[in-house]
Amino acid sequence: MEPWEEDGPEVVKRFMYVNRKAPYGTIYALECLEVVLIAAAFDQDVSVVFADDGVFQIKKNQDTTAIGMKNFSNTYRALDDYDVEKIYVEQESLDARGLTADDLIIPVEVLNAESLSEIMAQQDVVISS
Amino acid sequence: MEPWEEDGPEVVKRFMYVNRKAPYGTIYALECLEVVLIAAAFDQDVSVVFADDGVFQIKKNQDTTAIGMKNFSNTYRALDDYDVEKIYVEQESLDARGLTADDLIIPVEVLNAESLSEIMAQQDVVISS
Amino acid sequence: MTTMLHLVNKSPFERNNLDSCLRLAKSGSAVLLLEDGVFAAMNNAAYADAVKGRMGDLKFYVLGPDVSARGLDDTPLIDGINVVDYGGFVDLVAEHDVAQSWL
Amino acid sequence: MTTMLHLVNKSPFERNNLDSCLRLAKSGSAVLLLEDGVFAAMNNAAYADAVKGRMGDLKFYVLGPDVSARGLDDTPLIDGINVVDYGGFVDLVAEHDVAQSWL
Amino acid sequence: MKIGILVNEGPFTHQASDSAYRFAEAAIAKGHEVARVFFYNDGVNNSNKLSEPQSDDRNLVALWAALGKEHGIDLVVCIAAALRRGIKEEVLKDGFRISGLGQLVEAGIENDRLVVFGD
Amino acid sequence: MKIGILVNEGPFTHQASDSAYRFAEAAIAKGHEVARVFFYNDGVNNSNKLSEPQSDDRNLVALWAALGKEHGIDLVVCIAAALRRGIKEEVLKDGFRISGLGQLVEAGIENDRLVVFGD
Repeated sequence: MEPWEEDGPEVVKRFMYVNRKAPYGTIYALECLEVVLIAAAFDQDVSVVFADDGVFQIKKNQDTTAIGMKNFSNTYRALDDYDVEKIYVEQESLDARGLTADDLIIPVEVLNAESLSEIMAQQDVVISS
Repeated sequence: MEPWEEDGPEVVKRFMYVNRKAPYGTIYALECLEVVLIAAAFDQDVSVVFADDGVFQIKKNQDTTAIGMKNFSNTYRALDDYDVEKIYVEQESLDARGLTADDLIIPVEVLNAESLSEIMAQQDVVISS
Repeated sequence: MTTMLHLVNKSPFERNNLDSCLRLAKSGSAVLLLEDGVFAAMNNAAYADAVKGRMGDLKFYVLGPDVSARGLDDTPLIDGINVVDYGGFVDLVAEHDVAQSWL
Repeated sequence: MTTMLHLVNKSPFERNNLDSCLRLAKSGSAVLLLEDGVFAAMNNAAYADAVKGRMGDLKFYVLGPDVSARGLDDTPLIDGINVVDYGGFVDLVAEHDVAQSWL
Repeated sequence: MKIGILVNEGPFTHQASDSAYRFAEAAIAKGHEVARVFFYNDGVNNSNKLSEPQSDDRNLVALWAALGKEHGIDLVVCIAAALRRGIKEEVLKDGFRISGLGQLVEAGIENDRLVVFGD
Repeated sequence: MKIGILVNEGPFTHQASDSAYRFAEAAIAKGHEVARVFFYNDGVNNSNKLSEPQSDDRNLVALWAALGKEHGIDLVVCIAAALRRGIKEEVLKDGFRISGLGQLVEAGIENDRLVVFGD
């Protein structure tokens, strides 16, 4: 029996939220962030991944004035206040886009694909959007 | 002044409908076909293009029984009855998918990218979905 | 270590979902191709080599109902890819600890 | 022969829209990158070479509001791509005989 | 110049409706005529008057309706696409009307340009 | 086994809702328990009772409601996603309920598996 199959408040599962889409072009980035902020209240083990175009979600200097949409990039800074501290970015995704960790609005752990795949394989629930 | 800027019933524009998406995975194939069937009644010059995954829209032997969706592939055969006779398929798209004109449910004109781009550049209205 | 089932529902010709899945799926995982993802199972298509390159360390499955819907019952699939129906999809989900959708 | 404006609104990293546009756009056409399509204008990104390869015979434009929204005002764009706003987008549509969206 | 617009996606999920709206505004500001916007595919959802975004977010249904009213734009929702998706008169925002696909073809015929926004 | 389902797209435009429905049916037929289906993003549109597909097409709203009723599935529509998109009690199909995102996290905690269907 796995630990999370026991009843009781001590059940802790590892939840991973995987972001592969750019912000603004679609709403998935924003609505996934809304899930993560709620999830943080559940005392589970939460991690957030940014890979592929998902890395643009936390690109610095977003200015949405001229497209008339809400700039929600600062909300990622709140993840730390919500005790969401496991934030992973795939190195290969940054490289392909000519970006580095310095371009990102929050401190993250940059991992290569192989290391990231190890962490993905340790999750209990993976939610992607 | 271009010919279609004159008033009167003799105004004929060249309309091209470009299909780049596979059927069933999304509704765009079906809803584009619905437009083409309506458009045929307007006495305009209508052409239909299948490129990229759009070529799967007219793949033979579609059987949707097990996915519970309506198989609309036979409706493409009606294009001829509606006098929609300019049906183009891009050679490169077939090749990449290991398909040939024999795999298609209707007779089409297979063109390479260069020839297709010439025809695209002669249209007045291009509608893609 | 948990065992993982990766779900890929997009065409490899149109999007990068399968590329990312193949880059990040650990050896020993399973991959189920469904919806427009089934095009990755076509043996004579340009994408086949990418799948064949991982046949040694990943197990590949394809959803039969989506294969049939797209008219591919007459088209050769890559050798060694197992065709399953929705019941088989359910079994795969049950047999692996986690299902990850590559959206 | 009409003059064409091609609109590409999808990321070249995620989808094949720009690939298809570049394959099928006739020499002398214009291409406007908008929404997630603006990523194709990044000079230091892996996709830049595909765009640079057509700079000689296509004119490229990128929608500034979408560049700014995605935080790319601090990121080098490919030399020779013109940045326009929505008014410039309208002008491009008016100046070319046909606008073709690569959806 | 007369410019027609086709919107193929609903509000919020894709940027298509936002882009189309900004484009329409700019076209009008430049002195062009936007006589008709046709809403197809999930684009029909742009006419749902029940839409209630957060107070600090843009309300695309209201924006389209207001732009249409101010500039006399014919905002047409495709009936076939709308029926499937549950957009009917009872939820239709004032200023939109439900009609057939022929209105899209007409927009292609009668306008100097037709610009398509989608996914 | 207890299996939760997340549906991120509306009916018709993407196959996600169809695939999720066929999967849910098959899971139940195999003796598994599908206690909750959570509808997020455009998935909230699966609960719009005004949806009226052509008579020879499947009606996903009705199919979900019937499956839910027959097997006691909790069909939960995300309130934040629904408000934006104009899905409210007045158009909500019987058998669905509107609630918060916490219900999705709960589904992840309480089920042995969570399967996501989207675009």
